[in-house]
Amino acid sequence: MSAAILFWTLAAAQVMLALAMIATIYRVIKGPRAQDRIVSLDALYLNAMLLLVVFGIRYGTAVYFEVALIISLLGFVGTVALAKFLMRGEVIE
Amino acid sequence: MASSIFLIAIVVVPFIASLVAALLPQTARNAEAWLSAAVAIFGLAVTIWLYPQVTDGGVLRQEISWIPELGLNLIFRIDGFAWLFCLLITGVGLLVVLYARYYMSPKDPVPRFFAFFLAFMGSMLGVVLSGNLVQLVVFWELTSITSFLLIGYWFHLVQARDGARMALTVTGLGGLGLLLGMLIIGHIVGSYDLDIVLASGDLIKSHPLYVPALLLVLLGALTKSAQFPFQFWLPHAMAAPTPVSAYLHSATMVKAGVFLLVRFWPVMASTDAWFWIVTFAGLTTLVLGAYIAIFQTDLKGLLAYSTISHLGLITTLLGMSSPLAAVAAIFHIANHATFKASLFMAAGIIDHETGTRDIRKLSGLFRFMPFTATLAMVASAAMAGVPLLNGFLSKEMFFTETALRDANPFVNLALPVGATVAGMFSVVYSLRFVHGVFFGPAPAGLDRVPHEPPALMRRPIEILVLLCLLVGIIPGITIGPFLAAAVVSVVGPDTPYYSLSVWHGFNIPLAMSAIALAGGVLLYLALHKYLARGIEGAPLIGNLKGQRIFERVLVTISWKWAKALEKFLGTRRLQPQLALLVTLAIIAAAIPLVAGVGPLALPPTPFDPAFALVWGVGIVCAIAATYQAKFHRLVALVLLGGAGLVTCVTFVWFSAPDLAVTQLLVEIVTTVLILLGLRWLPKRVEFDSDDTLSRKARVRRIRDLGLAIIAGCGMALMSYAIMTRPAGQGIGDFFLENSYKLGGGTNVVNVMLVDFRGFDTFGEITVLGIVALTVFALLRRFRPASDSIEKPEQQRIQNAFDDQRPDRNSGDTINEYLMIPAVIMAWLFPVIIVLALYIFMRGHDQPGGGFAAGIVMSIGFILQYMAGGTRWVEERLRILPVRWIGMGLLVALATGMGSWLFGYPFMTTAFQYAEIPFIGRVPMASALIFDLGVFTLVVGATVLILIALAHQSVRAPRASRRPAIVREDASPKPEEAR
Amino acid sequence: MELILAIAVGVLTTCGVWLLLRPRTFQVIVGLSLISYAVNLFIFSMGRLRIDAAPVIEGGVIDPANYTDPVPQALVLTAIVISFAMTALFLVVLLAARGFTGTDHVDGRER
Amino acid sequence: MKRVLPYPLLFAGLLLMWLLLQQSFGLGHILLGAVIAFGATHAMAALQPERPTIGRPDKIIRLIVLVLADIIRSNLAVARIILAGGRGEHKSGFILLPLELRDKSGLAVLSCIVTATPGSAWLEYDPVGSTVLVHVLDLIDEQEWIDTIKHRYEALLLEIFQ
Amino acid sequence: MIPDDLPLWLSLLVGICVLAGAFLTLVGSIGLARLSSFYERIHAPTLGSSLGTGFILLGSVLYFSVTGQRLSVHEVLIFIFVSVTTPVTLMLLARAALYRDREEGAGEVPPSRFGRDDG
Amino acid sequence: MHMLLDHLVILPILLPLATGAILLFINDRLRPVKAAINFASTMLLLVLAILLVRHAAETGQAAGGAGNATYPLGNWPVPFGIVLVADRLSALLVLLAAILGLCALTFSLARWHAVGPSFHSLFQFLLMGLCGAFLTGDLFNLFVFFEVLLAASYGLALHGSGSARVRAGLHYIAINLAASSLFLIGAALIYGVIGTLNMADIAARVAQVAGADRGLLEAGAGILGIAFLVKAGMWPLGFWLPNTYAAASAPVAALFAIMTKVGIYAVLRLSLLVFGDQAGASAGFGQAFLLYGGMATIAYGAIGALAAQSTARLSGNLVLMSSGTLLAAIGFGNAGVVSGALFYLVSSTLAISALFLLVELLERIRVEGADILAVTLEAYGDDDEEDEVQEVGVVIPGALAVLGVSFAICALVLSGLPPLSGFLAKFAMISPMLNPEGLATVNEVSASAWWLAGLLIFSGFAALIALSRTGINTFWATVSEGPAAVRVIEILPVIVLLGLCVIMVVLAGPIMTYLEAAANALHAPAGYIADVLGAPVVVDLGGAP
Ligand code: NA
Ligand code: NA
Repeated sequence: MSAAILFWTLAAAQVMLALAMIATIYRVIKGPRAQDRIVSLDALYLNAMLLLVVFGIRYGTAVYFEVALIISLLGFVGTVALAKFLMRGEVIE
Repeated sequence: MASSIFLIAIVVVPFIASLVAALLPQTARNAEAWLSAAVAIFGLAVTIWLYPQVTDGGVLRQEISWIPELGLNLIFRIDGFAWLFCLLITGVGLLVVLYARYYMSPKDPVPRFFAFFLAFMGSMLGVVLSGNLVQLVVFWELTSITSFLLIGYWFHLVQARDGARMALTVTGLGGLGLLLGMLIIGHIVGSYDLDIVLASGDLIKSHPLYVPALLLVLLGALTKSAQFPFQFWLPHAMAAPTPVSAYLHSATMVKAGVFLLVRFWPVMASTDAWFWIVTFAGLTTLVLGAYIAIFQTDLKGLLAYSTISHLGLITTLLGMSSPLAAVAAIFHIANHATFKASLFMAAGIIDHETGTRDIRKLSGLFRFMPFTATLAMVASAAMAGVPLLNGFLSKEMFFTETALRDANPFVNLALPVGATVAGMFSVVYSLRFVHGVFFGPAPAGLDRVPHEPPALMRRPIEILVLLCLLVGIIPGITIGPFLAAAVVSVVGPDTPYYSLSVWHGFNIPLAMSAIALAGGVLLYLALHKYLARGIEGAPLIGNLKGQRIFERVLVTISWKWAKALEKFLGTRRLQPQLALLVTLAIIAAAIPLVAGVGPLALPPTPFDPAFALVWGVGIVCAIAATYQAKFHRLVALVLLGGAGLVTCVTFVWFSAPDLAVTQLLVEIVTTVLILLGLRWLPKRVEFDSDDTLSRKARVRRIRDLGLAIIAGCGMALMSYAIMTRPAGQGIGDFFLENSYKLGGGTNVVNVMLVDFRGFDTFGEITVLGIVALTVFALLRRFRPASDSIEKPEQQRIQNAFDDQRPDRNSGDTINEYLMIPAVIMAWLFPVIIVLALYIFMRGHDQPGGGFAAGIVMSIGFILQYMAGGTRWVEERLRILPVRWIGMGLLVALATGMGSWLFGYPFMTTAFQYAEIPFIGRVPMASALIFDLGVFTLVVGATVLILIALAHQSVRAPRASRRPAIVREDASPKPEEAR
Repeated sequence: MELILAIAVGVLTTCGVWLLLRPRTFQVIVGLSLISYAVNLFIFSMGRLRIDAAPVIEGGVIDPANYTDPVPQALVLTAIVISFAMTALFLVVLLAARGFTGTDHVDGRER
Repeated sequence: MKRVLPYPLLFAGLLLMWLLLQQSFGLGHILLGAVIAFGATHAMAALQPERPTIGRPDKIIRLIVLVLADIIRSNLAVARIILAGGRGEHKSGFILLPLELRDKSGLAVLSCIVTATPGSAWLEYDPVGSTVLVHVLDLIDEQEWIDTIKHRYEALLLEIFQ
Repeated sequence: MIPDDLPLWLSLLVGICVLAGAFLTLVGSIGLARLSSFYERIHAPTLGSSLGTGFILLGSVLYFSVTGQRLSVHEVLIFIFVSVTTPVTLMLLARAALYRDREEGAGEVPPSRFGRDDG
Repeated sequence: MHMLLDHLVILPILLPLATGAILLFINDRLRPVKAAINFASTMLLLVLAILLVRHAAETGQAAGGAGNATYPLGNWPVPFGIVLVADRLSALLVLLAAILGLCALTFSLARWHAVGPSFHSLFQFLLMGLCGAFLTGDLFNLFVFFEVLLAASYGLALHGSGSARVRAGLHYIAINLAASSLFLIGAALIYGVIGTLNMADIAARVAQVAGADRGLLEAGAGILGIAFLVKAGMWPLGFWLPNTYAAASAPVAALFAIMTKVGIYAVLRLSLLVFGDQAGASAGFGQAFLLYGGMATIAYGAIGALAAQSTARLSGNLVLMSSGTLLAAIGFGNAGVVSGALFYLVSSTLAISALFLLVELLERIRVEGADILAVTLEAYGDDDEEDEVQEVGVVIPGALAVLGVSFAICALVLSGLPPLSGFLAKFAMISPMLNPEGLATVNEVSASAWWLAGLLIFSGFAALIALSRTGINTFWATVSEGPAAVRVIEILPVIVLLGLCVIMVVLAGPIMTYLEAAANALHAPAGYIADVLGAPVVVDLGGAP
């Protein structure tokens, strides 16, 4: 019973996070400028990371933790590169 | 036994001598001649010595095993007919060598001449002595090739090149037809052994494949013997040195065609098909050749057409299929060889002495070279069929056969009339040759005063003419026995009686001869004025030039059509190629799938709305990325990242943590990578909207979209079909069961990667290393396009801004921009290193491993490059990525080879639990060392790729030499069409 | 869920193939990336879908039925690495080609 | 000491990170973690030889608590604005903030705090004038923001990074 | 799988934490979608990156600490990493936006200390 | 030494790998050292390959059967681990790769190896990929080795850079990337249906596949086949080939002559193994497609050869012709034809390889000094920061004659004219086509046999026309203005390759015996399956070392 409550609560949380991803992707598509899209991509990474954390709780396993950890530490690298490209026209000078 | 070894030696010795001749010095004219003469004498001697063995249908054979599986053994065999040919080849060959010694100029590269000549002689002997059909084809084609080389001997002359190529093309084609014909005969008979084939005449003639086989064999024979409609190449072969013409185009090579007809006469003749085709070709050639010969102005051209005509005579005889006709044919083969070779040599002498072969320029040479003139006149008489010369005898036999032939009325009329008319023509051209060259006033306008050639040069002609006379007068003694031997070996022991005597009384053939002679003289007188005008080409058919047609056809088919077809059937553009690839893949999958994909089941895994929503995002990303990829690259890249992220989530969802980690990391590196590249791509502005698209482009788009949708549906269908089917008993369970027990790790996927299927990983990291090296190599020579050399627009504006302000230095903007973020990024460096090592260490038991760790580590490096710039990082950190790559490979290799020391195969893992103080029981698998190699290589390769790209911005920009847009096709310069 | 993944594979393939057939090198490289996602998911799907069955075993007696098939995962890992390498290579080659020809058309010249 | 262990605090942090990752404080992990952290610290030293001076490490805890509290507060505030429809009531704007903090690492920490806290974002730091441009989502009282940043965070950071 | 004998308080607590975190993140993302200017939008994702992440990770810590019979605090690393890295992107992007707005002369953006480069 | 022989099967893979890795540590300035190591290693590879062929021939003879040497990697039992299998066919192809490698390498030492970095490593990696592809018995491992050799080939195709090379390389890479995706899809589908990756295991399980799954299995095989056929250059998938080969540097193109053969090998191996007689309802899958596709390729190659405007493109089209011939012969589905096809494979590969080397030397006859100019311009452009290329080797006298003879031999072999190996090869294919059950047996000739035989002969004629045109234009119509600078180490490889064609004629008997055994083994896959699935491991799984 208790397990079921948690399972479905987490499922609901996942739906919310997935909806959050949809909201983010809306901004990616809409823009209007590249920086809007890149901010949104960063947020998309964040949302996906949280989705995975919740997924781990929902199935009671820590196997997927490192995926979340890596997103949290390295997910920004891509967006930093994009941002720098926007500002300077090249990533590494 | 001994004699059969000599049989092989006759064929082999000329080839060996040919090699020797090729290696002699340029000036060794005499040595070359002696060598060649020795070879010919050797062949002649052996031939004569073998004579007793081939009389009365005797056959001598010697078999050498070659490829017995395919029924292809080397069989050398000689019978009476082959013997006669051997005699001609070696005998005439000897005389031609003697003649050539004097004919060839000291400036000519004689080694090449004699080498080719000897090789040709060997090939020709090979043809006549082959006892295996395939072997016969081998030597047959060798004669084509060597004669090609001989005709093209003076290759600086355009006629020589064209003549050689045409000869090769025509006879080569015939040879290929012959090959197929021989293969069919082999199929019919069940063997390629000539003796077996010769014993299977009824089988062959009654087989449904008889006609195709016949046609193909005839294709070979008629092209070689320059029979209608393939007669056109022979006159152009006259570009060859005259000794070559005397040998190849009178005595030997063109005779190979009729040799073949005679050879297969016993097993293929006397059918309607044979009669009609062979006789028609022969008779047409006979008349046509003789007619054209009359109007030739070139001596060698006249002789060449005369040769064609005489070969037509022989062919006609063979076509008639009667034994006596075959006898006549064989007889005429020998006679023609003697008088035609001598005539060619005489023509060569005239050419040599006067510098021209043009009948219009020549006249009255009798007074300058009476001996040669006499000899030529006798030989011409033989050619014209004057009594008491050998030509008369065989022509009489021919007339007899045509006159006695009793088939249908048309044939009964056409044959004798055609024969007589051709005989008349031959008298005309013989008269023209003799009268035009040797009589009349002294020639005017020659460069030199002609005189008799050296005696030794004339000697071969004397011998040949003597033979003409001897055979003509006393045939029974001179040629009789040899002819009999040859005839028996062809016609068989039941050869009907034939008489070689000169006088047979008054009969129809004699009348025909008389008509031909008298008519010929009258016709010559009638034509004299016309001929004196020296008009080139025969009336009525003069414009019908076989050569021109041939060349035009050849160029059209082999060049124009080929180019058009290649353009039609192929493409050099990438998009159609990829479209074809996709189309074919679709077809390859669709055919079996349509035949039966089985029923599709309902999905077994319960629906989860969150996952559906996530893929909603993924699909939007994919489609939008597709839409934006043309004009908004950055946006496409962002969206691609979104799709990759969703893929990563999918991997997590369905129990693949390792995949998720790897996918994610690769995604990040790829984004940075493509961004690094984006700087060098041209700015793209949206200019063509859909309504300005051409119709063609729109059709192409629709087609591509259709392909893409079909491919997508197919993939979806196949994937769904598999996923909804229960999995069978696969190999997966083994890995799950044994990963810990035998592999020493709990992360099954990692154990597979470093142990069970570690060899895959080995290959995979090699690929990564190779690509890194390639990228590095390519970028060392990288030249940006001219419009990308400048710094990016943003930097230019920002630098200009900095430069304008007195209180600012160039580069301040970037420093300010990055100051704070760079600090954070630098502090993350050690953190990322720790994370990389963590991921590496846990890989065997938990998601992670060498590859992921390596990528994490390189991301750590790249982040510093982005924060501080190339120079800043490289002042501080010294990375030698190529060494890392090498080290990674060697570590992995050494680990794998370690197991050899214990007698196990490559990459056999050893693992054990080691008690380490303070740490406790630790699994120590050698696979971990392998993984270390993976880690090292991945760091090296990834960093090398990224840094090599990044360095382009630092290097002094060098423009490409090329103009910005290459419009014309850069294909190599077109060369002339032939 | 199988249906969703199948559709995803289909869409990724469609987009990838469409881009693969476009004339601009950047389109092709994006197309190849999308195709590689599709192919990786496709290979992955060959092991059938299992939730909460990661092939990370816990020791003791192992019942393979509790875990997803590890083989496709190992294959996908190799495929990911190789496709990463090839993307890098293709990118550099297209840059070099663009440097030589001045255009980013795949044929090295505008039509 | 500095040569052997250039960044002691970083070393400690990395060791802690290692242990957290391993989820074990066993001796073996500590030893291994120490080795790894030591190596990583030296990598950092190679990259950035000049190191910040940390005067009062104890204040770090105080800073963290403070920031966490502010984050919770501002989260609610920003969530309210968004849920209200993002229209009308709020007025966003820029603030130019003079700073005394000069230490780059200190500035980095400050920028992280300002940006990570919903409602405020660090936009542009000018090293010459030592000012920072901050964007604020709900700019009712400019001075209040300046006070928050300058007195709550900067003061603490000035103590930490002496 | 979630064990069946999970205490109710735990499942409620974890559920609430996670839901709260997910809700905040969703609100942040909605803000990203709805806020009108770029400078406003960069505030939105920080909801998720700060408290949203915090709540969800707290749920994770609670859950794994109780069911796993030992303290599970490595989630704190995620929180730290997110808190440190998210600002980097935002700062860089905001600066780029600022630069571009000044280039285009968008009115509401404050000028650079050095004055706007009108050229 | 004994230990090495135990591991003979894997050594052709490991040796180039080790060499390639070690060469990475040597600076490019020490090129002679690199060259020496590379040469020694390739020589050693040749020795290993000869040992392998001998081993295959001897074991095959001794057991009277398959002659498959297996090598279970990691000591894992088949079909779980990856297993290497050396049978007569794979040993032969390894030998061919080693020969080509040695010749191309020797040629490259005169000039080309110095034109870009990492040449020697890439070269060795290509050899590794080739040997691996020929030796592996695992479908996915085959993919990996395909990628290894493709990656190395990309590197080598681009070696020296230059506009034409890079443009052709772009197409080459794009198409092969797409093909690699197909490979993965096909292999994955087969795994999805059958649940195993070992090729012998797949073959053993094919018959048991349920009828409802057969469509998927065959779709997988079809897609896989397309991936191979792209590599083999089948029409209409091979348009990239002439461009790429023409653009590549001479030694690289010479080595590439065997690259298409890898595709052929894969088709040959898998179609005959998986869809052999044991395959039940799927037996013979795809044969007709190969036959007609091969015939179309022959025709297209012949047309392309006639239309070619440069010797390099002519050579590329001859590669297509050769591929088409082999595909059609495989599709004909007769062991005798296949054994002839194997003879043809060896002969045409040697000759094409020699021709690619000759192409560059011929260019030098056309315009004196053009070679140096072309290389310099192509590779360096206006770049002055690179080292000057040192040209190595003694210039031979009488180059023109030697080149002429070499070209003539190439032309004879490639157009299938007597008396060289090309003729024997065509004969060895056509004779069994007309007599599928043996020469002495009475049988009908199928229509496809007529078409194919005719096409083979016709294509030879087309090649003759094209090659004689080129030869006449090169050697007869153009008078060189001086002695062509051809070095011994450049012409020697050509002579060796063509000499092998001559030797093939002399030793045709024993060679055909070997090939016939190889072809028969291919057409009776039960022996292979039994050998591989029963491959012994060193000890039982109970005690890992
Ligand atoms: Na037969
Ligand atoms: Na903020």
